[in-house]
Amino acid sequence: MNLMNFVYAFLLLLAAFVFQTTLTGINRKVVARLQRRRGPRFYQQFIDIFKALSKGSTTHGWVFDFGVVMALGGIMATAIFIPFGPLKAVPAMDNIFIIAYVLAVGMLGMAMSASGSGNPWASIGVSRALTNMLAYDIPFMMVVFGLIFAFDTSSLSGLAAIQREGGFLGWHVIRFPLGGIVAMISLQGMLGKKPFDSFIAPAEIASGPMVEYGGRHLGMLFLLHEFSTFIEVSLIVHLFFGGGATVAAFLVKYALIYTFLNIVSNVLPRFKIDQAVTFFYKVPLALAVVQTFLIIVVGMGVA
Amino acid sequence: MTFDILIVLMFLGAVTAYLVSKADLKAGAYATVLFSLGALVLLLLGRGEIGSEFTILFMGFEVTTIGWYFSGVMVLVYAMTAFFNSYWMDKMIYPGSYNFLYLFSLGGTVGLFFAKDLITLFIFWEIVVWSSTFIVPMGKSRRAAVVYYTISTIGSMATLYGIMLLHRISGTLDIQGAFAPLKNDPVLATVIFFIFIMAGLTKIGIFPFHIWLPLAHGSAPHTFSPVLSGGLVKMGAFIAYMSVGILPAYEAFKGSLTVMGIPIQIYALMILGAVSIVLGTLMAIKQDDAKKLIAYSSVANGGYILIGILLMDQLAFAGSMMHLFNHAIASAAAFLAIAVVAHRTGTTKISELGGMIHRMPLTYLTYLIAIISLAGIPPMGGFVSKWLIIQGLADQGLMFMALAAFFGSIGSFLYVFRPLAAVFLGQLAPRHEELASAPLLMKIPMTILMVLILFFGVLPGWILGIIGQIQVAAGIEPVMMSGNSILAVNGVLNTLNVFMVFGFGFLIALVIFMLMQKSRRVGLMDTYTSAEFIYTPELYHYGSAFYAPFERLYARHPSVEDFLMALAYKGHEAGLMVNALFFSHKPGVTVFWITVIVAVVTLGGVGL
Amino acid sequence: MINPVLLIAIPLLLAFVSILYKGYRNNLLVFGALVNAGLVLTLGKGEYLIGGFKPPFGINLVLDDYAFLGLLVINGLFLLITLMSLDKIGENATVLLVALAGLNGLLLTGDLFNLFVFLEITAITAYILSASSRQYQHSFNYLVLGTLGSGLYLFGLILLYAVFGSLNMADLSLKMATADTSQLVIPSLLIFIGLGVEVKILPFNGWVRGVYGNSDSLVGPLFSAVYAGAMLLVFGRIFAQVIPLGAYLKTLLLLLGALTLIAGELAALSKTRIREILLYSSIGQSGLIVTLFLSGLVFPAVMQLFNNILSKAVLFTVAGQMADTTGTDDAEALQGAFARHKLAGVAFTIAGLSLIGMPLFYGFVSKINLLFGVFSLDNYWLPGVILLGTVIEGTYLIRLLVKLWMPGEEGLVSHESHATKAPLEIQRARVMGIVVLSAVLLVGGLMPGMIQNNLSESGRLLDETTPVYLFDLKGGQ
Amino acid sequence: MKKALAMLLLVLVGTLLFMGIYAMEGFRPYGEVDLAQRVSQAYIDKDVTGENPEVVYGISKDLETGSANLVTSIIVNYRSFDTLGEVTVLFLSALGVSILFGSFKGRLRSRYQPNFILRTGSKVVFPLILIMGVYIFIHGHLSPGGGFPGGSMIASAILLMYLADEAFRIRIEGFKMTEGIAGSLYVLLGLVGLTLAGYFLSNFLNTGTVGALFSAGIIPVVYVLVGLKVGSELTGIITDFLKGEVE
Amino acid sequence: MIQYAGILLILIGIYGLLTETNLIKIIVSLNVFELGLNVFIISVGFVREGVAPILTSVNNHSGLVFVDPLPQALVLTAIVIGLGTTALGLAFARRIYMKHGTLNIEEIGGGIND
Repeated sequence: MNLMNFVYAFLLLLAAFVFQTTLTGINRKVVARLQRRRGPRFYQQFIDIFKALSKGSTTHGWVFDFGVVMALGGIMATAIFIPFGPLKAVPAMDNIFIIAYVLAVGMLGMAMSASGSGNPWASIGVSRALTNMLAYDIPFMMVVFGLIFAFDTSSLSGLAAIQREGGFLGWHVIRFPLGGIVAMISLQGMLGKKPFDSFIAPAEIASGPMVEYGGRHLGMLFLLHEFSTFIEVSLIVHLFFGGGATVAAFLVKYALIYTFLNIVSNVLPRFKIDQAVTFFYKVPLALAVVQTFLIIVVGMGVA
Repeated sequence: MTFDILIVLMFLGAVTAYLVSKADLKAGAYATVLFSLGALVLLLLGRGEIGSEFTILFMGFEVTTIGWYFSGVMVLVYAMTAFFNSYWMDKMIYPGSYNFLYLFSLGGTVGLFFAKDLITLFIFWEIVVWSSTFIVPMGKSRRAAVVYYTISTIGSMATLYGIMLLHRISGTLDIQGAFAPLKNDPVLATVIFFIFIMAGLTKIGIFPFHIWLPLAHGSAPHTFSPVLSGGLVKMGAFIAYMSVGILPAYEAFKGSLTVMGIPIQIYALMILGAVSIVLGTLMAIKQDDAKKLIAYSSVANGGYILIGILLMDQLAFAGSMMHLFNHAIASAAAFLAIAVVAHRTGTTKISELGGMIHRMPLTYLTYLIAIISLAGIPPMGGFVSKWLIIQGLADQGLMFMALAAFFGSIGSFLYVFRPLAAVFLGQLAPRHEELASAPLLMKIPMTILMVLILFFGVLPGWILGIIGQIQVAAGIEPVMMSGNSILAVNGVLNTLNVFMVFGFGFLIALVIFMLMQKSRRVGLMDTYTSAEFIYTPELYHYGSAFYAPFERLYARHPSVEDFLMALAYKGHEAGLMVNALFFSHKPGVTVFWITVIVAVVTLGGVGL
Repeated sequence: MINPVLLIAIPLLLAFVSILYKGYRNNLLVFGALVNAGLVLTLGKGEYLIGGFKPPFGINLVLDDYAFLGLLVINGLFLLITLMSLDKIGENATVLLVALAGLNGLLLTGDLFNLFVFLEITAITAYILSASSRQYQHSFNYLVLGTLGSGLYLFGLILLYAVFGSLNMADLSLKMATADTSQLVIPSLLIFIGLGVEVKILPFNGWVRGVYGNSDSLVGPLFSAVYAGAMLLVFGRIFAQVIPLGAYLKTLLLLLGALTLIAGELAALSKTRIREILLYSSIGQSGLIVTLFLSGLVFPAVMQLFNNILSKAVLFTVAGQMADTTGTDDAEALQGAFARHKLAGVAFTIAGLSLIGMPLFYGFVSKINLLFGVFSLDNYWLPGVILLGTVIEGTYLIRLLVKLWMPGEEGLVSHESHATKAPLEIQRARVMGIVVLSAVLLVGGLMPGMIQNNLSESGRLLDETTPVYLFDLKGGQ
Repeated sequence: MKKALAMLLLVLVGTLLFMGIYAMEGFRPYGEVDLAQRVSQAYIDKDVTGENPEVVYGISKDLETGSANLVTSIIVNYRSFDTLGEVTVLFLSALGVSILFGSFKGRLRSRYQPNFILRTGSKVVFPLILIMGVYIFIHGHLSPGGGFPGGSMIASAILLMYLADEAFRIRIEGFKMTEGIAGSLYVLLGLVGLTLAGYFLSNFLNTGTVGALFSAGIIPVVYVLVGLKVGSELTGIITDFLKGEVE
Repeated sequence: MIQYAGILLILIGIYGLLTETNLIKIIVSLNVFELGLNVFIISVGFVREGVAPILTSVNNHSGLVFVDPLPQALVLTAIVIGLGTTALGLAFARRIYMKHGTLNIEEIGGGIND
């Protein structure tokens, strides 16, 4: 780790931010079209973020501020670990378990800050968010566990490279279709999109964790949201869709998957949180266990 | 020479602390601090004497690396917790005896880890059991002490049976020699393995022996819960290590049926470990008492430690050994933080508290760092050890263990966050507005523990070095380090880099935060209330039934506790039956039994 | 070389004299106990004839190490208990003097019929002492069962005489050793039942609950320690050294012993009154010791016996004192009783822990030894039963100790204000006595060698055929 | 029901005991006992300590025990220790009864008045019974009987007096004293033996000629003591039992 | 068949102990038991055509066939001991009667403190 790594990391962060925010803007338009609206301009998301950042706000004590900084910092640190296509800011640190756990720092900061506001809506939102996490993460981790066992590496780029050796058919989503399905469903949960968005349900619990935020706090949360989306979608691209030999390939795959999920999300209703847990433990977890069993015991799909 | 002084000093210290307490209670409590710190210093000084042997009275001792490591963990927890003792002197029913038993049990634990023969091991084991048994009821529950004692004794008696059986087979009690004949006798080795490890299972609190942890940890005096959870539970890990490492189980079970390359005997226990993880997590999520919550988290973490030790490999074993240390200091720190809250407010019920961060920020920070480590989030120590364990599991392909481990890991986010949100964050009740922050003497150990948790999360090299030596001594491949990187089969972890990247991200976020417009500070009640007017902070605090929708999913779970209680009641009933059948003031009853016995015996005897 | 018959003759003489000088009977009792305790230390081992007729024709007293140790402990305990509870003796001084003679006779005699006589003497003193609780139905029950038991003993004895033509233990054991064991089944069983009534083997011990459960601070320790100790030693003498048991009977009787152990401990578990808990614990311990004797493990059995009676003397003294001064011995009503009686509490705790077999106390030494012993017989179920018993015993004793030390409702921090208001008093003499006893238990645990060497000597002398398991940590054997 | 069950059980036990006892090979059938197999032959021959020629009534002298009554020789000489114990049992029993009734006053009233014959006859018979009792325990070594029957007779004389006279009272202290002194003397006699001959209760006096009144060493002495003791003890028991129910 | 009678008496005594509820009858049963035992003991010492073990001017030398004197001595002791316990047992019975007003054991409380 030298200074150049950090410069590189900063640039990658910037790129990720620009890309994901643009994509979000585009998707707002896509969704609008689906709903027979015109929708905002594709750069509207940038305007929203910067506007929020520039406004004044209220705070509820130091942990409210500290939590936001910790959340954004943690998420950005995680984003640095994610390979941007073939590009990596920090060598040999794209270990999936590291990413999974570093991601939690940001989540914890966010939750802490929200609870620190003293608003019960926020706490309810956090409690749902954590429950949701317990639901989607287990099936996902199980599938990942199978992959690691099969290919003896827990490096994202390593796993992606292995897929690319077999061309399109080598993608894990093809070789391990059950795992692919599980991963896509889990990703939906991670992104907090319908049907798994009960923790921010705006009409029900006043946007849950976000209820007390405004101004720079809210702007930072927007940033956080973009980065965490970037992390989560990239994970799936690397794990199941062959990553990216070039930055362009990576971004295309990324954009397609994200848009697909967004569209799916918009045609679905919302699960109650306990329904979400039950669903994840009934279907995806079972699929994940079957998939992992096939990988570990039968060796199916492993070259 | 250092270690015999150490052990003797602890027992003398116990007496000294008692006598000093008779003169002045506070001074007695300070004596416990001095003696336990002295023990820590002696341990560190004696590092070079590993391998030496000595005897005290009729007991033989040998200093091994693993013993040194374990006792280091134990003494550290005792020493840190001792700082708290003086604040509870006026609340204890027998403060002098508390100080006495505190150091006495410390002496017991230290002696235990250095035992050279099995009887010495057992002697110190039981010393710890009974001395801690008498501390627990000074807290909130007498029943807890009895349950604790009974479950511990079931374990230690089984182990004693194992010790005696070993002696019968091998003719020696020496730890190294006693297990020797088992290598070539898988059946016997299986029997010994299961019997001998019982004390370990009960002490770690592995399912179905976990029921004593929430009871005892939850209701012990606040200054002893950290020791129970952080320290004494680890004694069980030592026994578990002996059963796998010294037996050596893998060699003895070579011919056994295997599951994923693990002999079925060991796999069976790993399943228990996995059940403990899931069960501990689920139960911790629904607790309303912060101490019980941490106690159940100890159950879950005990599961990790057991699985890691049972694997006896390069990664998971190292992870487990390190987790032992990490969990010890993290759970001690968490309990200490709760102890501060209890000291100031008099309760540990989550639903009765809230907003403590505004009154005791350092305590909050201690708790935060402790639970981050407990949940295994970087950059704390707990992350390194959990990462190692999961890497080890992935290496072996133990998917169900991994499933439990993931569940425990994610589940821990839920339960560690709950006290954080409901005790430290949220609304501060008006009755708590005048609370003072933690006294100075309490701040010292909390700060030390915080620094240690963070330090070993960023630079785990020193500890992993010791663990490497332990692994070499146990005959397995040591965990590999290169610079600050831990090299696992499936990946590399450079904790320093993680920390630096994390710092970098934090810095950027901080810069963004600082650059933007300043915020206006408003009160906690000045929030969005859906247009309601609310004036009671207590009611405006989300503290009870935190995960209600999730808890509902397993509200009607079957409970092994109910089963064990039913079993205990059956014993009670059997006792009453004995009483009713045989004991009467009427001679006829006994005459009847005499006649029956004569009939039964002669019936068989006449024919012979 | 003092003739051990003096241990019987002197208290007996003093007993006869004491009815002539009623005012001095307590002094005579103390004098007798002191003289006996002193005499024990000067005894010379060997065989002593009564009337000058050589056995098997005359009666002889056998003073081997086994008897010597028994005499030492029994006389010592008797003295201590008498001194502790002088205020409770009242009219019973003469009875106690006779009891002392009877107990010594039990331990010394080498003749089966003479043993019967001493058994009856001791039993009758026990009936009379048990009546001091004024619960006569229990004394009556004890009397009927005791008499029936001794009757059965006599029945068995006469069968042995009919077959082997002798009453002398040594002579009989020689003759029986070569005899076909199947014809010994009935006599051995009858003798077992006879002694079983006194040593509290399970189905024969219906009297124990009423008698021990109403005992005061004199009778309780006396019965549970002195009487029980002597009776068990006699049992050991007969069944480990005189009568050889066939495999069939041995198995059944071992099962009965194990049943007594577990059933006694379970019954204790279900009780809340201290004396009841302790009496069932005594039953359990008797089962254990009997089992050991039947297995031929004389030395561990004696160790465990001493541990049991020393502990029980302490426990029953305190429990009796509680009942005497407060009118109840319910643990619930007496919670936190030791908060005001710390020294007595510590002695009680040490005795309790020693009884469980916790390290640092003598009980641990004996437990380890007996386990070594049982394992050496390649018996693998018995240690399991013994350890199960230990678990149960530990549970209720710890429950009791916790209750007596730490008052408080569940959910509240233990505090002295919850302690019992019962007017509990423990006299200084008793406190001193139990402190001495518990100190013995502590020293025995810390320096097992001291007591061990003496004990093992006796173990070796007892029966050359059974190997003696020394308490040696570095490798056993 | 209970009785039937008890009966059934006892029939079973009885059968098993019968079978068991008579299956013991060493257990000789009734009357077919060989005394040479037992220690008893030595008692008959009085040759426990040494080889004796045949003992002849009125001629043999200075034997190890001089009692013509072989049972007495066993009771008071060979197994005298048992007898000491036996006396102690009786002593204890009297003591126990007196402890139980010690605090009672008055006399138990009988429902029937003693009639004339009883009242008068008892006065005549009383000394005769006493003399008979004394005779029996003095001749214990020669003829059937001894200290116990003799003592019982003495006590029965007292009982007779109790029955005959409602106002009859004895001075219990005197009997207690007799009891204590006799008991002490018995033990002291044993201790004298220990001092003189080295054995407790040894027959240290000259045993004389078998069949003579003044023979058998200490046997008559012991029997006199036993007789007095038993007599006074049983008297004590009777007296205590007849005490009224007023505490 | 005195010997059989002895065993039978023993059994009858035990039967009484099993079934009787009256304290006095229990003691009587105990005495029957002891009596049976004594009879049995005596019978063990019987020698066919043996004479009573007393040297008299008629049976004047030890060479004769005597019955076994030892059981007779033992029985004497046993009788006296039986007498002692019976006396004590009756005393207890009287005490119980005074306290509870009944001799029926079923009507007497068996609890420890009553």
